[in-house]
Amino acid sequence: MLPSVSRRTLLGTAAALLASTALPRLARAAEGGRLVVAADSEPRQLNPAIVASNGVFFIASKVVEPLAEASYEGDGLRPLLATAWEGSDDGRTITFTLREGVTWHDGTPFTSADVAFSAMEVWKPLQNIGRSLFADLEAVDTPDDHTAVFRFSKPTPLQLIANALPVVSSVLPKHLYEGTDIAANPANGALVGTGPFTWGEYRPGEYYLLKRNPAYWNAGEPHLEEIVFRVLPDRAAAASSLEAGEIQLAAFSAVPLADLARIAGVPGLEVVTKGYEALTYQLVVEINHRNEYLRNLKVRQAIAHAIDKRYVLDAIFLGYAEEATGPVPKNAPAFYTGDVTTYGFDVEKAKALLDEAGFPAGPDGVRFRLNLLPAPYFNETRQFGDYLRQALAAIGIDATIVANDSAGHQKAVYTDHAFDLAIAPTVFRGDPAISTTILVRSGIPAGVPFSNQGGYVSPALDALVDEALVTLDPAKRVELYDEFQRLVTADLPLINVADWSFTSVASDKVENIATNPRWAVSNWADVGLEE
Amino acid sequence: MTSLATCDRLTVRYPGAARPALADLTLALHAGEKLAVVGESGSGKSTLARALAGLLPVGTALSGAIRWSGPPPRPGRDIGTVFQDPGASLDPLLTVGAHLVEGLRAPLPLGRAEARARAAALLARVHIPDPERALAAWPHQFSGGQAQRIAIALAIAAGPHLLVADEATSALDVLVQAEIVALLRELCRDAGMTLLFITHDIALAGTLADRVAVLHDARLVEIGPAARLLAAPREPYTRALLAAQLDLASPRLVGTRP
Amino acid sequence: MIRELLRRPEALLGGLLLLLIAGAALLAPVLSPGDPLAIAGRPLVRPFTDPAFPLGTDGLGRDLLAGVIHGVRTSAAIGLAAALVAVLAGMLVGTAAGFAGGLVDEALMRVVDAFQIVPGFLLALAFVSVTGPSLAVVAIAIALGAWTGPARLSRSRVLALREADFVAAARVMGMHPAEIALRQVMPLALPPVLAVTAVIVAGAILTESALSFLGLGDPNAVTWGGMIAEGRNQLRSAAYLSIIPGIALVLTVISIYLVGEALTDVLAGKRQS
Amino acid sequence: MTLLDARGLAKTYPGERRIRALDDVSLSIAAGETLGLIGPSGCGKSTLARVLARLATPDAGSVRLDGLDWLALSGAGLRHARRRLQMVFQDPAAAFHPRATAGGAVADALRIHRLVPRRDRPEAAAALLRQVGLSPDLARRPVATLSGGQRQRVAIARAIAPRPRLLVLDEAVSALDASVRARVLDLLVRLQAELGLAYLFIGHDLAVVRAVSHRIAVMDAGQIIETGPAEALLSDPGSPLLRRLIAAVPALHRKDPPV
Amino acid sequence: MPRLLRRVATRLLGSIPVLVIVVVGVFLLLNSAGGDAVDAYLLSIGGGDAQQAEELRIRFGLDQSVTARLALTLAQLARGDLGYSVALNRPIGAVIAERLPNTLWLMGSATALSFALGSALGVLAGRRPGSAADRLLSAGSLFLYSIPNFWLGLVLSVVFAVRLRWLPVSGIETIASGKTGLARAADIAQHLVLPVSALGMIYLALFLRVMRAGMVEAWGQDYTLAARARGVAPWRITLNHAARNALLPLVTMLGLQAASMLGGSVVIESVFGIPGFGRLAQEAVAGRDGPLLMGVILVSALMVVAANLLVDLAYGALDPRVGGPR
Repeated sequence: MLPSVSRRTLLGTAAALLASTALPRLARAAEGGRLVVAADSEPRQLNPAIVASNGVFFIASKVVEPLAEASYEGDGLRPLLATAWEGSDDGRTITFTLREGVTWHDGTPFTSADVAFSAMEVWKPLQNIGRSLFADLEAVDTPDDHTAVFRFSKPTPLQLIANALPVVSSVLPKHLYEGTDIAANPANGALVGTGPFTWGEYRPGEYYLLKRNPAYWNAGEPHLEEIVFRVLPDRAAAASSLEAGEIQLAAFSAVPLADLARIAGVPGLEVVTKGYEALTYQLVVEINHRNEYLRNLKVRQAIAHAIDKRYVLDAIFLGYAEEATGPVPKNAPAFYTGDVTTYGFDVEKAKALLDEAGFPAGPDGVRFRLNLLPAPYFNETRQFGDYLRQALAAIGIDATIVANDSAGHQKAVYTDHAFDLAIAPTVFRGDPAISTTILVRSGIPAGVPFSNQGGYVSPALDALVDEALVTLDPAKRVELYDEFQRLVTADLPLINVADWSFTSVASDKVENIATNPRWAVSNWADVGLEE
Repeated sequence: MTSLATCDRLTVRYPGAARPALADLTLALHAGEKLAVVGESGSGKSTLARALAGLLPVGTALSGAIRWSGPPPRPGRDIGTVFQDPGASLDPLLTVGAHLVEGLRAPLPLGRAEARARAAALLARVHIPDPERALAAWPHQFSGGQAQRIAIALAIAAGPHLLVADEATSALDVLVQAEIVALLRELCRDAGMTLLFITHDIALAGTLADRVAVLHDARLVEIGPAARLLAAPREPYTRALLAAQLDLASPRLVGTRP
Repeated sequence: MIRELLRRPEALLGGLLLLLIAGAALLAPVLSPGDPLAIAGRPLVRPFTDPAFPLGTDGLGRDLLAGVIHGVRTSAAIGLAAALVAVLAGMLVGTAAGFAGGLVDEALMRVVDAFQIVPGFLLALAFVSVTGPSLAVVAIAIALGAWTGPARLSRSRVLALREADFVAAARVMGMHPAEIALRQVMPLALPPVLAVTAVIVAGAILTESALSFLGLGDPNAVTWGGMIAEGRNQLRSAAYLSIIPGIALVLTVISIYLVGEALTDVLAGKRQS
Repeated sequence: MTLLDARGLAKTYPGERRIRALDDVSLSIAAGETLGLIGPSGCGKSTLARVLARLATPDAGSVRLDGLDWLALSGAGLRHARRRLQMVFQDPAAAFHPRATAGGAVADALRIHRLVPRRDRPEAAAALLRQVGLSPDLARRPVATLSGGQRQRVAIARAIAPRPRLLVLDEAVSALDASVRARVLDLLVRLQAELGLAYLFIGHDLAVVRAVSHRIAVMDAGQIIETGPAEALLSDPGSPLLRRLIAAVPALHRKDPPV
Repeated sequence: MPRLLRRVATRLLGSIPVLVIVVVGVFLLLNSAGGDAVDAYLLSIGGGDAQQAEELRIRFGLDQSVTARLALTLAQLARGDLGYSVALNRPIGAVIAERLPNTLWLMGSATALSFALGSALGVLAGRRPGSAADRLLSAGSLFLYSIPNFWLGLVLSVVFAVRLRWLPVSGIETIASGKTGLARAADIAQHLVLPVSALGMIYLALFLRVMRAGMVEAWGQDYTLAARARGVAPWRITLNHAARNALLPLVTMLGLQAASMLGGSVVIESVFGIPGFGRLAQEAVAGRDGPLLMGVILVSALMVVAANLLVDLAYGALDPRVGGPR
């Protein structure tokens, strides 16, 4: 349970203490060893302060740390480089107290100047999420080496910033980046951070090698000597490699769902479904409201009724997912409400709605035709595309699947708007303000992936989203987002089908898996490998 | 005169063929003679050569008998064969020397060096200029006549007592043809070889052979001493064949002026 | 010619197989009505366990038999279309180059060279990725890599035929060059190109399956390569998902080869006699 | 009357060795005359035939044929003029389209030069076949199924169809068996008399060339080394080559004259 | 030797216009694509805003006109510079230099294996056409020839790598093993067994068939008959005459298949997770990395040109009728 964060909550060493005593296996974690992990992609650049994405974090989070990490304990955050944070009453300043005795991998001490530099020079101007989150950040004051005061031009909810910390706050060493072209800095390729592991080697197409940081600030960690990320873009290869003992861990569902049941039975391997709670993906049917049929609410409702969510969960996600009721997943209990309009699987009702809408079936049983663009990045989105095509056929909508590769899909949907229906896997980032609202807010320029490109405009919804953005009181924010969920489910600018997360398959020799809700993209300081 | 081989009611039928290529052929080949077998295309003359040389394709039906005076001859050792197209009967990828060494060592127990020495001598025997250089050369570097000389050298390498020349001069220019005929004559004279000379040119047969056999439609039409056969053919077919043949003494078909 | 073909046991086997496959392609809507991509039942029914799904179902509960039967259509459509495009384009360019000679020939052959030195599969991969997979695009992509063979073949045939005595005879007779090209040379340049068509069809089917395997097949049609790729994720737990379409693919290709080879032999035999 | 007059023909084949196939060749043929051309293989005989038949272009030289500047013609003009000179090739199998029928091949020649109205063409073709000693029943037969002699007769019928003045016979009887050859030679001689044709008779067999030629030209290494009336030339050969050619002809020494 | 050098130089110069056609063609193809490198990049990082996209386009040089970029590309290539990969953020030359050896190993081994085995079995089949061995080998080769290589790869990897655990599942060598010298070579060899088998099998079948056909052709030639007439032993005629002549079309085939083999390795690299050219090409296309794909295709084409040149030289050495003085 994640209790809502109070604006004045002070997180201190107590939380960290709690975390360490609450995990009894930590003390037993074996020392040394090399953990070989499957990695499915090689990010173009690995700097997590510039690119806040799971693909980057997966590798980079072990080297470069954020101010705080998500946690199952306490209020949901575990201090890392910041030990405490406090917002002012007017919502215009947030004060971070920074950890002392931390050094960069090159030996330079970590100070508030690094945080100020990262915030003003990297997160705000360069980072994909920070650009909007920190748009109102005016300056970062550094009264001393271990205090950083963020000053905003508009009231900014501490709750929002705190929720975003694990994602947006990776700190870079100012002394290596200052005065350089940050995006082209060589340290982006050979990361320098404060994390439990130091950069080792990168063989493109083959592996990344990280090595133990003997001077890590949390004495006694990390336990592993080395982590090797082995590049295995092919998911079937990951499963085989696990079975053959060539790798010990495959995270992010690198093992296909369909193979999980079998692999769970392989001696020496275990399937772990925990550790991704803060990395929820939402299976969304994006709707182009420029389409004459889809502009009609009854048609959207009919489509919602035509989808058998139960079946989708069972057949496509094999049970490793949750039915979605609205734009906020159940995994975010702080914001989730079940009090929304729901659409049960009801083909007859769907047909009736379409009849009402004035789209009767033609002689061939077809009411109208649409094209359908499933995002190609996940097996599940493609399979759901196959399913949706069938489900639509059942109510007389003939959908043609248009397959593009990733870049083509991005261009077609988010730049050219050349779609009727699209299927997207969007990420819920812990706070609606930095994730799901962007899918319905109007006025977003073309070319922005995972944003409202369907041409949906609802002044009421826009006003609500904008208000929540500057609302400081957490309880009030939650209320506003409850209303947001109700509005979205009633008017269906898009249809949320399922919320899913990932699984890991690991050798049972790997210790301390899934110790936090962002485990795969956290620093793995506590992970051990049994001999 | 001893006979080297006798064909006794020899009938040969190729696999899948409707009619026999040789039918009921009885003929004796005398030791030391030069026998020419003459016939037009499809008469069976090449089949006779291949039957005697033991080169009929697998699956050929053979009835009647070929009787040899001695033990059955071994190809290459006892019988040498020369074919029509000298360009095609030499392996384009082997040097002339390699051909000769291989040809010599197949029937004879020779070392490589010994074979090579003999090879040069053989080339000289068939009047190839500069035999040492020729040994290192490739078949395509020789003219048709030269290549046929090399083929003859290969055929006589092991000193066979029978040389089968299957249309060995037909593909050659008239001038070269005359040279090759002269060479064959010389070789038979010097080595006492028996020659079976297959040709469609009855005049040529007459100038070279001791005896001439005329084949027509898979059958033997007439056989006899060359001079007699050309001068006084007994069979109408032979007569017709001769009549069609022109030489410089034949009457011209046109006048001196148009 | 048919009788000649029937005399060969391999050709007979291939012919029967091909007939069976063609039958399946033609009768697919009857044999397995409805959308083969439809979810028909429980997922992962094993083959030969449920009479409703003789070959079982896949992870989404789609009928494997329906997939295999309809996959024939995709394979056949793409194989034939790609071969048609490749052979037509190749012959057009090849004959043009052969007849025109000179600079035109030189330029056309450099284009042929360019297509020939680029790995065809790489080209197809790039083309389909960039254009977006549909049956037509896949067919064209495959043809991009396959047309150079027919082009070279028809050019060399035309060049050889141009030097043939009967062409010289036609010229001496005063025949118009266009008539020589179209009536005398073209009909003879055709058979050797047609003889390799079977190989091109088979190759196109294999290429299509490889493209589908890499996720570049038309998502609106069943393809064997796509089925294999999907089954690949369950290779250990449900190998039949990949094995069954794989076998269908192998049988189809082998039957085309068998018939094509027999045809080539017979055609060659005809030419020689 | 001179029908064909070639002056200074030259042709060199490109390539590494630049073979001079024709080196300043001049010759003339009178109407109704047979000029025999003999020489060893590779001497340039066939190149000369191809140049005269406008199948190859000479590097230099001029040809007048039947009053025309033969080498200056091109395009449609050449195609029409071609009826004056026809050619018969060595290999009768290769000289026909593999699917041609005997009648069709002859009819084609008639069609091209629009000599006979369309509906009369089969009749005319049959007549031509008869003229070369073939049964008109063969008209529908594919040429490929005919014997070598029959094929060469069809080739001759096709060649005389446009009523030419000159036939170039390039080794036209060399591939035939002796008995067939003799009959084809008879045919050629008869047609010459009937149609007033002139022949350029190219061969490598001196006995054959001598039998049918009024005059003989001897060619060696791209040059014509001597020319003269057949009998006179053979009885008094001027060149060593001709002497060797004469010597190479096997004599039959037959007693009784041939039938 | 200058003669040889001149031939090599002529061939290479002659291929320049062809390579230019390739470059322009690939460039235009990629430009007709939906989505560019920025789209691909933004997707990979989970999104960004419109202004960021603009900035990135300028940074990647995608703001210039098509013709300007084509001219730039050609000029760059003319200097021997393959350019910079926006998707991988590294110089393309370096990337290619890294991947090339893996693909060369894969292709080279597959070629060697299929050529050696294919020709040997082809001799066996063509030794006596129509014999039981011939029928068996011919049917077997036809079967192999019909198997899609990726499918074969899957089956092989399940059986030998996953089930039996005899061989590694994927990769080109044990990662970060620190092995050097012979140990590393052995490691790589072990990793190559399955992919090479999967890739080489179809060519083995092809080479077997070509070899057999060449043998059959040779048996119809006078020189084999003449060798028989000379009493040369049958095995000697088979090897020294028939097989040697049949090898010529096989060598030609080797050159013709170079491009196809490179294409086949794309799929095999994907099946066996080998970081080679094929995978690089896929990454380039996915990342809309025009220059990278151009580099891959251009270097592939150069490899094919080189392979054909080698084949030509080999042919010249094998066949005295070409190349040597006539």
